[in-house]
Amino acid sequence: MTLIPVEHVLIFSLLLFAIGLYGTLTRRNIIGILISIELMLNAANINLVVFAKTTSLSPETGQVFAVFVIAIAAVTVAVGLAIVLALYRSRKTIFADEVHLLKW
Amino acid sequence: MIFDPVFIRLKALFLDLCARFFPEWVVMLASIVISAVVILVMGPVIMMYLTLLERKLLGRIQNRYGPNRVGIWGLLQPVADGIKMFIKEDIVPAHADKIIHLLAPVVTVVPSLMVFLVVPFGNGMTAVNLNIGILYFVAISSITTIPIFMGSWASRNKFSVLGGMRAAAQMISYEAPMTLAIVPVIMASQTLATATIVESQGGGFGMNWFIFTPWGLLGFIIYFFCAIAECNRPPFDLPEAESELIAGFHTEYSGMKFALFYMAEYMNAFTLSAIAVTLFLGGWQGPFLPSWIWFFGKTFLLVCVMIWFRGTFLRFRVDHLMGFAWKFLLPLSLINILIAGLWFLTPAIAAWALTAGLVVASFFVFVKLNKTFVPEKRTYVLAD
Amino acid sequence: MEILTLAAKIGAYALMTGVLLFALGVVALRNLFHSALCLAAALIGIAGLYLFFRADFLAAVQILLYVGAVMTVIIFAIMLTEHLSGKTTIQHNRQSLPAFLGIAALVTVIAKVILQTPWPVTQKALGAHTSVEGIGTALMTVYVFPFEVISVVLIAALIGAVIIAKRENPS
Amino acid sequence: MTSHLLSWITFTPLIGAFVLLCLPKRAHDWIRWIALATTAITAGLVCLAFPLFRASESGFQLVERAMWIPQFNIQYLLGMDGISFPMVFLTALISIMACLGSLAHIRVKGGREKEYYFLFLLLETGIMGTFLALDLFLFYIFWEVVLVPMYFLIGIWGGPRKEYAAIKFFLYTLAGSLFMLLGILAVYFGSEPRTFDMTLLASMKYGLVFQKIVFLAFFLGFAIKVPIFPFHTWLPDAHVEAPTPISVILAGVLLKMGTYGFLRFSYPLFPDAARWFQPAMGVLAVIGIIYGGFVALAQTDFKKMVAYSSVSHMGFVLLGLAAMNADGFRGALLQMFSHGTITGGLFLLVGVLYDRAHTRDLNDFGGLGEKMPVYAGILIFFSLASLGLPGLSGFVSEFLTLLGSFQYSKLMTGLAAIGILLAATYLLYMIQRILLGKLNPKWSSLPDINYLELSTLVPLMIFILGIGLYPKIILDYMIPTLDGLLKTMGGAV
Amino acid sequence: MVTADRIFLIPLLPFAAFVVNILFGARFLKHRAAWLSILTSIAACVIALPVCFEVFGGARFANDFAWLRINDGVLRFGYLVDPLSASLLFMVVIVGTLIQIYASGYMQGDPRYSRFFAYVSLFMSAMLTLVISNNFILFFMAWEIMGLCSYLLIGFYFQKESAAKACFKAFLTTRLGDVGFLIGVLMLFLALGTFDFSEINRALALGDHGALPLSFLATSAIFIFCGTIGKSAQFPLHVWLPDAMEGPTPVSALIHAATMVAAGVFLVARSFTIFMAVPETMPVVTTIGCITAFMAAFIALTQTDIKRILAYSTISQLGYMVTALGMQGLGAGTFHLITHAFFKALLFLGAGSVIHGTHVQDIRQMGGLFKKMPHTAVTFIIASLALAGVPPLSGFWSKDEILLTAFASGHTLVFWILLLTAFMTAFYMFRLVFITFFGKARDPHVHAHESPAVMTLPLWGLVLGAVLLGIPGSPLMHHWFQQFLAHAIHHPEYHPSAFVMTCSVIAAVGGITLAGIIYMKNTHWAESIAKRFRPLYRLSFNKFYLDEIYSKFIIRPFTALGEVLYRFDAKVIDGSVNGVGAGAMWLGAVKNWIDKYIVDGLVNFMGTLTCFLNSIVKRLQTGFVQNYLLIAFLGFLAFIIWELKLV
Repeated sequence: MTLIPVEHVLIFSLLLFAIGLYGTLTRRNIIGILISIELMLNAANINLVVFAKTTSLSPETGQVFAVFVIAIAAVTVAVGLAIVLALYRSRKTIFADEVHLLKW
Repeated sequence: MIFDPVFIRLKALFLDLCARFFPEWVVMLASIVISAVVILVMGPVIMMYLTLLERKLLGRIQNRYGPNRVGIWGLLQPVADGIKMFIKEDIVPAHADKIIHLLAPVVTVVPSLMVFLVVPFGNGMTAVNLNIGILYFVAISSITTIPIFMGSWASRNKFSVLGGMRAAAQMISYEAPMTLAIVPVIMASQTLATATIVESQGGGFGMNWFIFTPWGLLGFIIYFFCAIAECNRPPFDLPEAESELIAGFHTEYSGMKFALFYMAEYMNAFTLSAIAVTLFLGGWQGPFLPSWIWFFGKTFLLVCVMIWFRGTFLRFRVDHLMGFAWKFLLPLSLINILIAGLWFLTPAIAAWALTAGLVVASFFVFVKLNKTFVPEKRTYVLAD
Repeated sequence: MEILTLAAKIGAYALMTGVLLFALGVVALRNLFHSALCLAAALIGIAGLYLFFRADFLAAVQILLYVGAVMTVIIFAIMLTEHLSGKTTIQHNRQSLPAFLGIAALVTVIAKVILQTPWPVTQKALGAHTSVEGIGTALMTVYVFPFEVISVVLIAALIGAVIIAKRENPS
Repeated sequence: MTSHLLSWITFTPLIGAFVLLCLPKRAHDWIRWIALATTAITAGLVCLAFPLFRASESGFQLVERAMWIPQFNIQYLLGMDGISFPMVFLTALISIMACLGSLAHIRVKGGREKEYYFLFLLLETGIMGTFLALDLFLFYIFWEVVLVPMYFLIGIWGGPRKEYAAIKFFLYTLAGSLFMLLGILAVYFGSEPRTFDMTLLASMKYGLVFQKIVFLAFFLGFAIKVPIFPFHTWLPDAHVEAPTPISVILAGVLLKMGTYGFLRFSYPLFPDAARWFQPAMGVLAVIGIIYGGFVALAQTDFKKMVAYSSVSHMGFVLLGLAAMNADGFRGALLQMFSHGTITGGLFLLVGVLYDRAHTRDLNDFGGLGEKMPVYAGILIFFSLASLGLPGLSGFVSEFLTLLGSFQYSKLMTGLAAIGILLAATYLLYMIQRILLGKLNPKWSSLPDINYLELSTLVPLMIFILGIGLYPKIILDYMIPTLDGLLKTMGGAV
Repeated sequence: MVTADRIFLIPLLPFAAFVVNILFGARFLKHRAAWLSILTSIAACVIALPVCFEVFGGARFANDFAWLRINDGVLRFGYLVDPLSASLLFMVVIVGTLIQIYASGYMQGDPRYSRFFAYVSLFMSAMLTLVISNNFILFFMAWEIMGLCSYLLIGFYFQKESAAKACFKAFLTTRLGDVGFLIGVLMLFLALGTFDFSEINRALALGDHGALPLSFLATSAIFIFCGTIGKSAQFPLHVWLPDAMEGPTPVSALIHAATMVAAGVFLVARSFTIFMAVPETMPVVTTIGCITAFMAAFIALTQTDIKRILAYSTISQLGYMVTALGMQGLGAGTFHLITHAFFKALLFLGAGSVIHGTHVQDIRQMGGLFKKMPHTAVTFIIASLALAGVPPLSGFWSKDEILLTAFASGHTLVFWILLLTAFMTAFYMFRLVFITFFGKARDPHVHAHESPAVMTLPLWGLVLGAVLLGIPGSPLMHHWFQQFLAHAIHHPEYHPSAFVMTCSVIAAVGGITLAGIIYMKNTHWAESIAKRFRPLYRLSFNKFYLDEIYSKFIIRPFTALGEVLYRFDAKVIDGSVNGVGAGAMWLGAVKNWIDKYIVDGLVNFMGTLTCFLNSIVKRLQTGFVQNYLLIAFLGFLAFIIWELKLV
């Protein structure tokens, strides 16, 4: 951390987040969306670690929350993929814009 | 013991030599490079002679000699095999995803080699004494699934995909009990660093191994089963079951790419055994002999056990395989953590009686419970 | 030592660049399998960054959970849902442009904020390895409640995923 | 565990019920054994209370107090004293027996066991809570919780007119408890500071008119549950239509909730009104005793006869309560306990016979004493206990009741004594019609009582005999509390 | 605390036999059940007889333990062996043991053999408890359990419809008296504040009647006497005893002749001090006893069932005793009670032996049995002589005491009635003897044989008692027995009178002679006498029509009342409940209409309005997740731009 300015890391994580968000908003494949969400979560994790290292908080705090985030990510993926599989089995598609029964 | 630190002395000697001529950073770099080179050399060599060992042992088990033509006792057989692999044609299927097909075997070897970093080969002979050593091992070995996927997917072959998926399912399943089986050891030694774990098993002629405790024994059994499954060796070799899937995920590989897969597999077998030794069998601890002899001795003993299993056991059925992991090993490993906790909370003699009883009881309870979950017997009617 | 420091610095920036490139690959590649592999690579890169930040434990967890478990499951799902030949259909939907514009605006705004903020740099823990004991203690004392909640959530998700993904009985 | 013993007692059945919910429908054996184990564990917890309960003290013990809804000063307040302890014990005992009875009976009826045992355990929680709650609001909630499972248990697993009986039971008791709710609210708004806490309310003084009105409201709620004479018509229907184990619970425990309510709430809260209503209660009691006896005499349906005998016997409880002296209270509380065991046993016996013969028509039987000697012996035992044979618990309680009521009114006691005679008449008449005489050849292949059914009856017999021979063992638990109650009512002990 | 004491064992031993027999008898003991009962009985004898003799020598035993807290006092259970209970104890253990030995032979081969002995043991236990109990509650408990045993044993052959009816009747009738008894005891408690005999005696001896008026005590005494009326089969409630003969004969001997029915008399003797305290109750007792004695004897004249004759004889003799007690003749009554127990038990056992030998009960089918059953016949005749009051047998002395009491205390009318009864007693007993044992065999189907030794030996044992037991109360021993009792409870005594003795002897011998003339010599006279006095004959033969009267005026109204009340319950009370329900349903229907057309109309309008609005707003709903996400994101973007004041 002494090596790199905090701003650079933050910009990096911002870009990572932006890329992930773009993927989330534009990928048609639901698995693709899930993957992109993982990117966003990772960007947030990086920030958590970095902030914990540079502010007056104890350095464990950031990592603990990062661990929580990782656990939640695992949950998201597990449930999300289960839904995808169920969807694929019943509708033979995993494109988000082809699953639009819930509209007017 | 004069032979014990022989390798360390050698390295120190060399580094001292460097320090006289080069700046500090070069010495550090050299230190790293030496370790790396040793590992890079040792890995393939070990792999080569493991294959020979396996073929010889299997031969003995099956009442034949095994390779004995090339070199004395067939000692040069692995070299011959290597040469054959190098000069073989590299076939890539037409529809394959070429880049990934190429990348897969390469990526496979990397984690297998990386694991060597934290293996304590002897007293002070750990390449990098990471303070998260054992976690590092678990993490790195969990990467192994990705290259298998890559290889299977890129081959565009039904057998490959099936094998890959089986491999992934199996490795994820067995990783859970394996990790949990390690936990009591960490509780006992209160560290994640591999070298420290080994040190904590010293004392009493260096025979204070964790396997000599009830939870250690149970943990070792669980770990060892999982280890065999992790490196896809019989009786857990579903992903590459010849009779069902030809060769599983590496069906479409040949030549040097195939050799890499092969190498990764054998190195995994070795490192998993080495970690088992580190965790449960006291690592390099032992009386009289140099530490590294103890270490390699124990490790090869475990490898031999693996080979012995291969020669003896039948292959699992898929559902049994998963059931074994989730219904037997996983709960047992969870209970083992509890038992280990009891061990540390109760005074010594009571702890022995209590935990030993609990281990035996829980083992048989789960054996019994799993019996009831076995699907009803099928009756096969022979065709007229 | 400066050389080593410099090397590390360069390595860090290279890692960041690599991660960003792989991330772009994740969203841009048409082949989902490739993007998944890109993601794995990006994640490993991030684990490397964690190592750089002296967060060893987190790095190990990142690899163990993300690469070892999450990615495997994702790839598993990809292999189950894609046909073997792979689809050549359009992989991005029609709102790419508004999304891109919005995100550009977001990046601009936040980058501005980042650059304008005077970030405090405390010297206390810099460079020190975060001890595994410290994390364990934090998990078991201060954060024990969220820790337990996470456990429950994991169990619930596990069961839920199994039930959702299970094929309905024909009966 | 012991610091929250009463909560555990109350909610263990509920935990068991939810465990049952998680089981698959077809795991019949598991469902049965878990239900049985739950009742057994509950009983074990009740037994745990024995060493903790100091019998020589009169106040509430093992009290658990927590603020529940602070806005209205509603508390989660549980406590046990010499009045509720026997009732809790009786509940635990009867629940086990009823559960054992269900093992045989509901299997015969077939199906839906999961729901059955779930409701059964829910019912037990409700009853336990009713007996242990000291906060009026909490009491009311438990009181209502009892109704719902009972409604379904009668309405689903009952006899041919089960819907009618279930609805009648439900609406009737609900109507009564609505009056009670009004009474509770009146007490709440009449207290200063406003509270539902029984222990605080008992120490407050109310005007006589207010007392009378509220006493009447409580009286309606409790009287319907007991049931007291003009409000009793739900009882024969509900008993006859309910499945055997539920009849056992209904007669064995549920009826006691009403009289328990008098002892726990009506008397300590409104002692002056209670004295004012004393003659009326006495008269209703005597009418109930004689009327129930006469109507039981006219029955041809075994179960209905037992049901009306309950009306008669609960009249004795009310008579003891109306006496408002030490012997009367002791007799009443002991009669509550002994009637629970005796009538519970009688209903189980009805069930045993009905499961075999599929009829309950008394005139249809005859001479079964020859075919079913063990059954005959047990039936005679319970009948004798019911008619107050000395040496069995019914005698002690009726004797004490009469002793108490005699000090209050000789005429009422004399009339009540006719009730004893009537009890002997209808019970012996029943025995004569079922067991004695020539064997109806239709029943020549009836098997005798089996071990499962025996296991439901023998413990009850042990209690009946034990209390009858040496009543001091249980009375020692009751007396300090009852004396304390009498003292708060201003009477001499 | 209870101190362990051998006297507690006296009732507990038979009780143990009961428990073992009832639980294990049928399956494990079988015919050995009798031995258990007999052995415990003998053991009770072994304990009780020394105790009795110690009491005869002047000792007194008492012990108790707390049983129940009543009011602010404690009810203590225990025993009290004073002269009165000792004499009864003496009689009960001996007669009970002998009868059980007899029964082990008589009941041989019965499928419910062990059950029988279980009941008998329970009865013995209860009777012994009753005799030595020290308070009214324990007394009452034992009293009731005896009633239960009586019920069970009368209904022992419950397959017979008549037995089933008889046991029902017996239990209910006695219970009617018991309820009175219980009320009496409660009243006594209210008056004196105790149930304990000794305390009651002490209080009354001091002239302390409690807070309540003396009339209250008198009422209580009358209510207690109700118990006697029920149990001892006195006049209005005597109807159950003849029917009770449906039970096995040893039971009739033990329960319905020697012990249980005598318990009623014992009750009066026990509460004698109460009656003495309120002498105005005495005439009631005397009257009831007198009526009973005469009426039963009169009925017995014409009965033909051997056991029924004996049953009426028992009632008659119980009436005798009650009369004696009513005339303050405690010694006379109790004395007769004990002697009567022996010879009446003997008579019943003899009758049982006859029934066992001939398998018939109607005396008209018997005849000439003397030769075939010599032991039975001789013992039976000795007992009949004792009952008839022929000197020097025990019956003479005790009956003479009663007559003397009546004569000396000035109850002249009572004296003559009793004398007439004595005459009738002699007559009907010897009518029975002559018809049964003498003359020719009347029924060719009856093949009589003597009973086994296990049955005849107890007969001889009882003969000993019937002959000798008169001595202690006779002038020969200076009325030792009466004086012995008077130690405990004071009562008047009279000097023996030659006139009374002569009258008594004349009545007895006259009755026997008349019976001999009618039934031995001129058998056709019986017919013609019956014709001549037809109304009287029919009155006697039909037992004064009491059963019919009870049935018509008591039982039928009772059951009818039950029916009526049940119909009232179903129609009126339940009807009103259902009526309320129906009313509520009608109100519901009205409200339903309002709901449907007024309230619902409003609701429907609201629905239509909502639909219309919906058609406009629904366009936002694209069903496309990422679209929503994008919009959310843009919203968020706008928000932070606004929040950071960038615009």
